[in-house]
Parts: sequence; structure tokens; C-alpha cells
Amino acid sequence: MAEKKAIELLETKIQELRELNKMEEIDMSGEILLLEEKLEALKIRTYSNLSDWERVKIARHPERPYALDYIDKAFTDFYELHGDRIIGDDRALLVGLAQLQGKPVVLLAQQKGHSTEENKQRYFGMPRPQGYRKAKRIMALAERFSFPLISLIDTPGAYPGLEAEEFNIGGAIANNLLAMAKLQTPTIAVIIGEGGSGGALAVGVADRVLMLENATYSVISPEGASAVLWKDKGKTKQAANSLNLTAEHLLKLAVIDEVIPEPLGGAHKDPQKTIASFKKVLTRHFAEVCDTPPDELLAARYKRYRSLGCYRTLSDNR
Amino acid sequence: MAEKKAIELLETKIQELRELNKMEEIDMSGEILLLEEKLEALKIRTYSNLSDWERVKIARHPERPYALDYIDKAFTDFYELHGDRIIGDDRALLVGLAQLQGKPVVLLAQQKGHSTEENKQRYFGMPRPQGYRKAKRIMALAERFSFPLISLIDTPGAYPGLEAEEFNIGGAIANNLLAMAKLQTPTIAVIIGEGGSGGALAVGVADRVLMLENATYSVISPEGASAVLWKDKGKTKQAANSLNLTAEHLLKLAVIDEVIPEPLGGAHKDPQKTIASFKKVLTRHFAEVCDTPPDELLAARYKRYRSLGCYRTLSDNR
Amino acid sequence: MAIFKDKHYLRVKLDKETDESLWMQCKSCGELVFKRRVRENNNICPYCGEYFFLTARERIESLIDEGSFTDISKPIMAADPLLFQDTKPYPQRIEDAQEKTGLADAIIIGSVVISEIAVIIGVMDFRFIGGSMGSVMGEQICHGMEEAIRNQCPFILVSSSGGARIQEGILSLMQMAKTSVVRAQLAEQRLPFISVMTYPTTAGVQASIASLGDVIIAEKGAMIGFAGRRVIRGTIAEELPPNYQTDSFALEHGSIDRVANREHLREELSNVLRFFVRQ
Amino acid sequence: MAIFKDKHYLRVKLDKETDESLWMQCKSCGELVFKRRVRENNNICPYCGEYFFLTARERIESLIDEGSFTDISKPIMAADPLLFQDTKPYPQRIEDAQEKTGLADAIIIGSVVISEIAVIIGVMDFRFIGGSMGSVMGEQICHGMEEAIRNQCPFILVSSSGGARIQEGILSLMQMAKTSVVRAQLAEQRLPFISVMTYPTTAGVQASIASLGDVIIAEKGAMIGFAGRRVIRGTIAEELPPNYQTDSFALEHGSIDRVANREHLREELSNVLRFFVRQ
Ligand SMILES: [Zn+2]
Ligand SMILES: [Zn+2]
Repeated sequence: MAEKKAIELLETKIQELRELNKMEEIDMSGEILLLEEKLEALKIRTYSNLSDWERVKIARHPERPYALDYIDKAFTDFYELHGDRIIGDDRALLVGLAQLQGKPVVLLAQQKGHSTEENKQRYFGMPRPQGYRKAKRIMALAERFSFPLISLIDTPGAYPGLEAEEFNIGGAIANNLLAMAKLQTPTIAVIIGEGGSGGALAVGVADRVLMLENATYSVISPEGASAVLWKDKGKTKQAANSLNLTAEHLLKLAVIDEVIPEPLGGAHKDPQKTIASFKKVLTRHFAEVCDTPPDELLAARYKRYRSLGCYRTLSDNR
Repeated sequence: MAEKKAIELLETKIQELRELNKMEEIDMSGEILLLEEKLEALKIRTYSNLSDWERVKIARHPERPYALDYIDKAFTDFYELHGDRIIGDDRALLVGLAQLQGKPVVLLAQQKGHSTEENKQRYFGMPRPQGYRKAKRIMALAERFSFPLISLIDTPGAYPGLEAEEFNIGGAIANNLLAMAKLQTPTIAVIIGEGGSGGALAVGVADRVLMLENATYSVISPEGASAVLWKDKGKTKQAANSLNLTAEHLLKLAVIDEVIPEPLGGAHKDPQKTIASFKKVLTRHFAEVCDTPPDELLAARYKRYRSLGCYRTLSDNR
Repeated sequence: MAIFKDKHYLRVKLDKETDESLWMQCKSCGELVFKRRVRENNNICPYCGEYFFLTARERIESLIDEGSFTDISKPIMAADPLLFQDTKPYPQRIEDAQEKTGLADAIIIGSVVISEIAVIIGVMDFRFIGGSMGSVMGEQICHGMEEAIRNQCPFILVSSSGGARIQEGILSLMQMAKTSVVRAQLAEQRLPFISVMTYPTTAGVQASIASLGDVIIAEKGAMIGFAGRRVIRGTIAEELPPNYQTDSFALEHGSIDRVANREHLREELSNVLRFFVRQ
Repeated sequence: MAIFKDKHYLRVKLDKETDESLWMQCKSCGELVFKRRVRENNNICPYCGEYFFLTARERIESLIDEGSFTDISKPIMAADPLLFQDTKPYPQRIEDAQEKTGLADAIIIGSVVISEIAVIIGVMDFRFIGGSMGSVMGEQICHGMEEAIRNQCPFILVSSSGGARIQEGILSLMQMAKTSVVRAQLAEQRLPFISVMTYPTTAGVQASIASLGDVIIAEKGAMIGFAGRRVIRGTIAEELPPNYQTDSFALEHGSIDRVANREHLREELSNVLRFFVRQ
């Protein structure tokens, strides 16, 4: 905490010196360089050892870039498609066509709101069955036209509510898992913020799963785990550290394929840099999957998910 | 009208004579035979020249056998499946598994209610989107397991109401048409009562379309046509006679493949005989479609629907 | 039926009424407008933005690269299979509609170019017996899709229809199935079908081909739905929301992908087509 | 872990508590009942009809032709990939559950015969950490489906689970995907999958494999849904109907095919299986 204050102070100081430096008669460039080095060192010391709970907070940071920021900057010609053709149009899970490196792709994007009003409309980024069924409809479109499918995942979870249950949200999620298992087109999922349980996985079964450095992906929120396992709302940090929900952990567990680096302190410190980093990693994987014959992709996808899990074999004489 | 009264009187008289005949000392069999012949002649005279409007009334007769009567008597082991997996379970369009001649089939059955209470539950036989989507779900099941699909059609039409519109009933019907066009399994549709426009067709695209003698199948009800075309509610009979909605007409128009005979006066006069007649014709077609390779069925189905319609070619010099 | 003298029988003549006077009064805002100005403005009132009907030919012109239209409609017109007569005989009704519109039936099929992309387009004309779908329209739509398959290009259908052509009875109902089976062929060929719903896209057309687009775009102000207000009130006396069956209702309830203003429809089509056509 | 001495480590021992006394009091009606009578009655109270939990092994016995059960579960048990510790270490929790239930984990896979039809069945046991799905359950379900493919026979899954095994973190979430990809193989092979939902079938299990049955049958009294009452009230303070997430709620809202009483479940399975198995 003290370190963060120091970083802010240093940043202000450097800014001031830069202003001074603009006047012709004053040359502060030496001092500025010195301070910048100090700042960088301090930042590294502060941010490179973030606890898992700190990363949870970064993943949820309200100024963190959301799906549409990536869509605007890393893709071109986003053409949103609306509606599940059945009930409605979910605003927490957007779908549409876009171009990536001159190729058409289908996007699935979980989108949080920046304002209270927007969050109300977007159910705080928690998709309802309408959203998942819209996604499923658009998967069929992707398959028909061999458009690669790219999911941007950022949700606290599927929306918990009476309406969602009435419209069989569990069945909607299950059917998306099945659809993505069979989908005859290249698929990439990127967890850009919160990967909230089944609500994230429902658009996250893919040939490549990438993850921002400070994003999280978990079977339950730290708050939920704290309440369920410890029966104590105060164990949130401990739960966060136990759940192995950061990109670093998930890479080790072979759940994701690559970690997309963020600027020191998190994506919100430099959205532009983050999105550039995102695009760099994404396009590399994109080129790979687009160059792989569909049959191979499906076989590899099957193998990947079939082998997920960790258990011990029992010997007969134990 | 007078003839119908005469028929009833004769029927009562014959019944009385039969009672008398039971007494050992009285032999009325000659008289009975005579009266029965008279009755038969009268019935033929009365019923074989039914007007189209009279057939509409027979098709809607409240004592006419409904889908479940056919299912009970002409099939075995009906195992109903419920729900569209999305919104609800429609009671006007039932689906399930059953056996026909020892073979498993999938049934789609539009079911009217016999009582006010039942009709309320079944929306007077008018399916809602929930029903059409349940049917679509079950078509996929039929396809997966190569179960032939048999539809029993009996509806005034799809349910017109706000909820139905909100749940995109038009889209639901359209998607069923598309699904039935492609369905990789033998399909038979039987119009057993009212074939009410798009609501009937939505389960009626098939390799064989059969129709009870007094059933109707129409783009609009006579009442609707009267109101729309004549702007006069009194033109119902005239509309009925113009619409060509009886089995006889539809056979000529190549919309249906065979007319299933009903007892004189209509199915409700002798449901058992009607169902036997139904079963006889159905099983013949059933055997045929089951013996046809799927590719051939699909090609023939395509050709059938592609060629429906009637128009004139314009010559260049007209 | 003198209008069918040459091969280009489907060429739209200017609506007579339009030519009778130079000015018209907007029914919506009451302003007196110079007709040509309205026409040049896609039949949108320049004062209040109210949309007036476009004829099929006007619609086509408003959507395509200039001069790229070739009429490829099949040379067919309605028969009278049922010898149908309501307040007038069906053949008479057809002849009247042909005289009024200069069209053989309620749809034109064209080979056109939109933003340099060749497409086959079908456009309905509401003036022709309410844009109703009978055997001719069904056949023309199928023909259009088959032409798209032959040319391996996208198919666009602009709907403006109250539903089935009652005067052809069951045969008009069967056009719902007929267009659906050919639409399945288009899907099989992985060719895109863009459905544009305008005022009105209802009943038999909405419950079949119009709802089967890979992408469904509604024109602002469209009416979209299955059962009209009158039917619902007649059957179940239900209270209906003010936006019932409007474009916003359809979007809110997830039945369509997008809504576009008439003046942006061309750009809209150009934007979506680009994804489907490999340059 | 003495219970794993022989190969038949999954054989269910009688629940100790059950053996301590001969009588039990029904929580629902308060009647004192002879335990054996309850057991013989499918764990249904003979007085009020209340259902008590069935162990996995009891469930199997209640559904199959007598003596037809062979345990074909994979010989595996939970690892501790995250070194997870809440109020106790995860390995300890596993050991406690194993001691209590005589099971290696919360599911048994069996090769059984139901009405003379050979099937592979998977049955969850709620006593084992709430029937939660971790790596072992995911693997066993996949193994069961693969055995069904090998034998070209139907697969039945009887769910009783509160959801994912939190102690395995993301790996338990991944079991939803894992079981779904193998389920796709079963579909590819055109083999039937009958999902039976009992009390409770919720969260991760309901939102994956349990909802993917060709036919879904709920046991009367089941709880079916994604988010529990507590979560919903905690998040949005919404009023919930009294039948929330009951079998009747699921049936009414179209999420399941059928509801069957426990005593009819065997007949129910027999009835449905007959359609899918060519004699
Ligand atoms: Zn105006
Ligand atoms: Zn009791």
C-alpha cells in the first residue's frame, strides 16, 4: 500500500519535471531519467509479486479494458448480431462478425458496463440464457461459413435469477459445451478479465485458451468459496490464494495455453499496451489454428479436454 | 337436416326391433335387414355429397377422435416426452416415442381438449412456440436414432397471442419447416382433423402426407377468409367452398398422397372404424418409406416440395 | 394485358398517381412536399422522416450500384388453380394489380451489384395484392436462390408482405414449405442469405423464408410478426404493448439481428456482405 | 485407508449409522419406522412417502435386474493438485468421505442389466462430499460413456450432486467440458444417453452432462437447477416461487422430459430403453 503511494508520488514528480523540461533554459533530462529508473524498479518490486487476491482485484478493476475495447482496437469492422431468435437479446454477451488480419471471424464477447446504467442493462456482465443461446446460434453460423470463433471472456458468472432458471440456464450452458466440443471451425478463447465458472466456460471450450496475466478463471469466486467452505465471509483472501485462479497457476495446470503479458500494475495502467500485447499473442495462435486442418483441430480439441483432470491410480494392494 | 333426422329415427327403430328380436318367439330379422338397407341408402345419399362447409363442421366436431385416440389405438407403448428445454412444455403439441408394427417411431401430435378445462390447458389445440420448439428438438432425436417421424395434425392454427409473438412463433415455425426439409429420417404427416395454416404445416412437411376424408387443410379458416376477402362475416360457407380445403380437393392439387376413408357421416360416428382405416393406410405408407433408402427419400421430398404450386408461363409476344 | 408486350415485362413504370401532381401532402406531418424530392430521398418525408412505401423497383435502385440491375425473374404469372372468386374473380384481381404496378406479380428477382459484390436479390412489392405470396412468388424466390447457387453468390430477400395469397388456397401455404426446402439447399452450399424485413413482414412470409436468413435486418419502421393485432384481439382480447410487432419489439425479443434506417440499408448490406464474400 | 484392501474397493458397506439402531424417526412425519422396512421400501417412508437418500449402491440395486451389477469403475481416487486446505486438508476430507461411504469417490460405474437390456450406468452418491464432481467423477463418467461405446449399449447417469468439487478448483470446472466432449462421441455413435436427475442435480452437474441426456427423467422430489436459492437471494434479493427448482418447476419450464416416482423409476428406464435397443 505504501509502495503504491510512493509510485504515485514519483509519477507526479516526473510529470512536473517534464513540464519544467519544456522550458528552453532548463534541462532536467538527467534528473528525469534517474527518477524514471527508480520508478521502474519500484514498480517491478511492487507488482511482480502480486498475491492472487491482488490479481483478483486487478481483474475486476473498473478501469480495466472490457471486451468492446479489444474489439475496437484489435479487430476491424465489428458487425454486431443480436438476439437468440427465441426470447431476447442479452447485452452481457455480445456476438458478431469482425475482421482479424483481413479474415472474417465470429466474436463472442462478454461485456461489463462502465456505468451503473450500463451495468443495469448488461446485468453486470452476467449473461442470461438468452445470451448463451445467441452464442450457440452464432456458433452454427461460424461453422456454416468456416469462420473462426473467438471468445472474449469476462464475467463474474452466469446470471443467477428466477428468469434465468425458468429459461433453463443450466441446459443452455450444457448445450453450448456440447456445441463447442463438436464445432467444425477453429476456436480461440481469451480470458481478459474475470472467468467466472460455468458462465465463462460456456463460451470457453476451444482449440486455444489464452489468458491475460492478471485475469482470473475459477470454479467459484473467492467470496463464494469462503462462504461455502469456511462458512466465514472473512476468508476471501485465503480462498483466492487456494483456488489457483491466476494465469500463472492455470498455465501449470494445462488449462490455458499461454499467458498474455500486461503492463506493470495491470491492464488498466496502459490499455493500449495491453491490447497490443493481446493482439500479438492472439494473432500468432490465430494463424496457427487457421493453418491446421479442421480434422486435426477437432482431434486435438477432443484430446485436450478428454485428458483434463488430475487423479491417482489405486494399486490393488493398497 | 330432415335427412339427418330420418337417419336418427331409422337407427332408433332398428335398435328397437333388435331388442324385440332377442325374444325367442319373435323373428324380426327380415324386417331388420330391410330397414338396415334403407338406412344405408339414406346415409349414402345424405353423407356422400357433403358440402365443403359440412366437412369443416365434421372436422371440428367435438366428438371427433383426437390425436391421443389414434395414439392409444393405432400405436403401442406411447412414451411422452416433455418440454422444449428452453421455455416450457406445450400441451397442444405432444411429442413422444411409440411403437408401430414393432418399430420405434417418434410422434408429433396436435391435441385438442375434450372439456373446457382441458381446452384451456391445451389452448384449444393451438400450439405455442414452446410446442414447435419441442417438436424441433424431438426431430433431432428422431434423426439421431433413425426413428421414423409421424405427425398427427389437428389444429385451428398456431396460437395467436402476445406471448407467442414475444417468443417468435413465426421464427419457430420457419425453423421447423427448414428442419423437416432436411430431416434424415422417414417422415409421414396425417391430417386427422383441422389443418390450420402455418400451425399445421410446421409439423407437416413430410415424405407422405395423408388426410382423413373429412379433415380440412387450409391457408386460412373459412371465417378468416370471409372477414379478410369479403369483409363480411356472413360469407363463411362461400369461403369454405372456395378454399378447396377438403381431402378430395387436396388430392387433386397433389398436396396430399392419399385420402383415408371415414365411416359415413364422419369419424365421430364410428371412431374405432376410423382408427382402423387410419392404421391400414398409415402402415402401408410406413412400410414403403421405411424400405426406401434415406437419400432417395430426401431427394423425393425435395422434388415434391420444390414443384408445389401452379402458375402460367408468359410467352414473349403476349 | 398490354404491359407484357416485350420481354422486359417486369420493368416498373412510374406509378400513375405519382405523376398526376407535382406535390404531395405528408400523411404524417401534413407538410406539402415536392414529390421528386421525396422520391430522391428514398420515399422518406424530408420534413418528419416518415417512410412511404417503395415500389420493388425503387427499392432495388435504392440498394444497388447504379445501373447494375438485370431483371432475371422467371417469365411467369399467376394461374387460377381454384377458380377463386371473392368480391371479384382472381384473374381479374391479378390483372388489376398488374395494371396498377406494371409487375407480373408481387416480387422481382434481380441480378445486381452492391458495393461491387454480385448478388441475387428478390424484392417484394406491397402494392401487388399486399405483397402476398402465392405460387408465383414462391417460385420466384426459389428461382432466385437457385440462381445464387448457380452463380455461387449471396442471396438477398427484401420482404414486404402481409402473408399468403389466400386466392390460391393451400397452394399458397405450400410456398412456405417450398421456399424452405430450397433455402436448405442454399445452406448446404454455404451461401449466405440476408433477409431484409420491411413494412410489413408478417404471417406466412415471416413464418417461413423471411425468418430463415443467416442475418436478418429490419428496416426501421418495419412491422414484423405472425398474427396481427386484429387476429389477437379477435381471438383472445389481450392487451398489446404499443410497440407490438415493430422493429424495436422484434429486436428486443431477439427475432432479428439488426435494425437499419432506410437511408443506411445499402451500407448495411455492403457491410455484412463483405464478411461472406472472399475477395 | 484400510477399506481399499481388495480390488472390490468400491463395494458399498452398510452405512454405520444405519446399523446402530433398528429404528429411525422419519424427519417428515415423525413416525418411528423399522429401518429395514424403510430400506426395503427404496428408502421411502412407508407412512408419509418421504424419500430419504439412497446410497449409490442402493440406487443401483433399486434399478437393475437382481444380481446383474458388476463394478467397472476405474481404480482411481482424488489427488490434491492444488494442495487445497479449507477447514481441513483436501486429502483428509477425501479420506473421511471414503471411510464414511466405503466409496473411492462420489460415483460408481457399473455394468448392469435392466429388464434384460445390458447398459452401463453411473450413479452418484451424495454422501461423498455432496456428490461433488471433481477429476475422479469426470473421469469415471467419461469412462462409463466409453464403455458404453465399446459395448455399443446405452449409458445411464443418475445424478445426485451439488455441483463442482471446489477443492480441485478449475480442474473440477473443466470436468463439465470433459464430460461434454465425450458425450459428443456417444452421440456420434448414436448410442442413447438417459439422464436421471435426483435430489439434488444442481450447478456444475446440471449445467453440463446431466442436461445433455437424449431423455431426461427426474425422480419425484428432485431439486434441479443452476443457482441455488441462497445465491439468488444473496445476489438479487428476488422473490422465488415455492416450487423453485423442484421437479414440477423443471417440467413446467420444459427442462426435463418426465418425472417418475422412485418406485417406478426402474419401469420407467425399462420403458424408455426398449425404444433404443433393437431386439
Ligand atoms: Zn412528413
Ligand atoms: Zn414419514
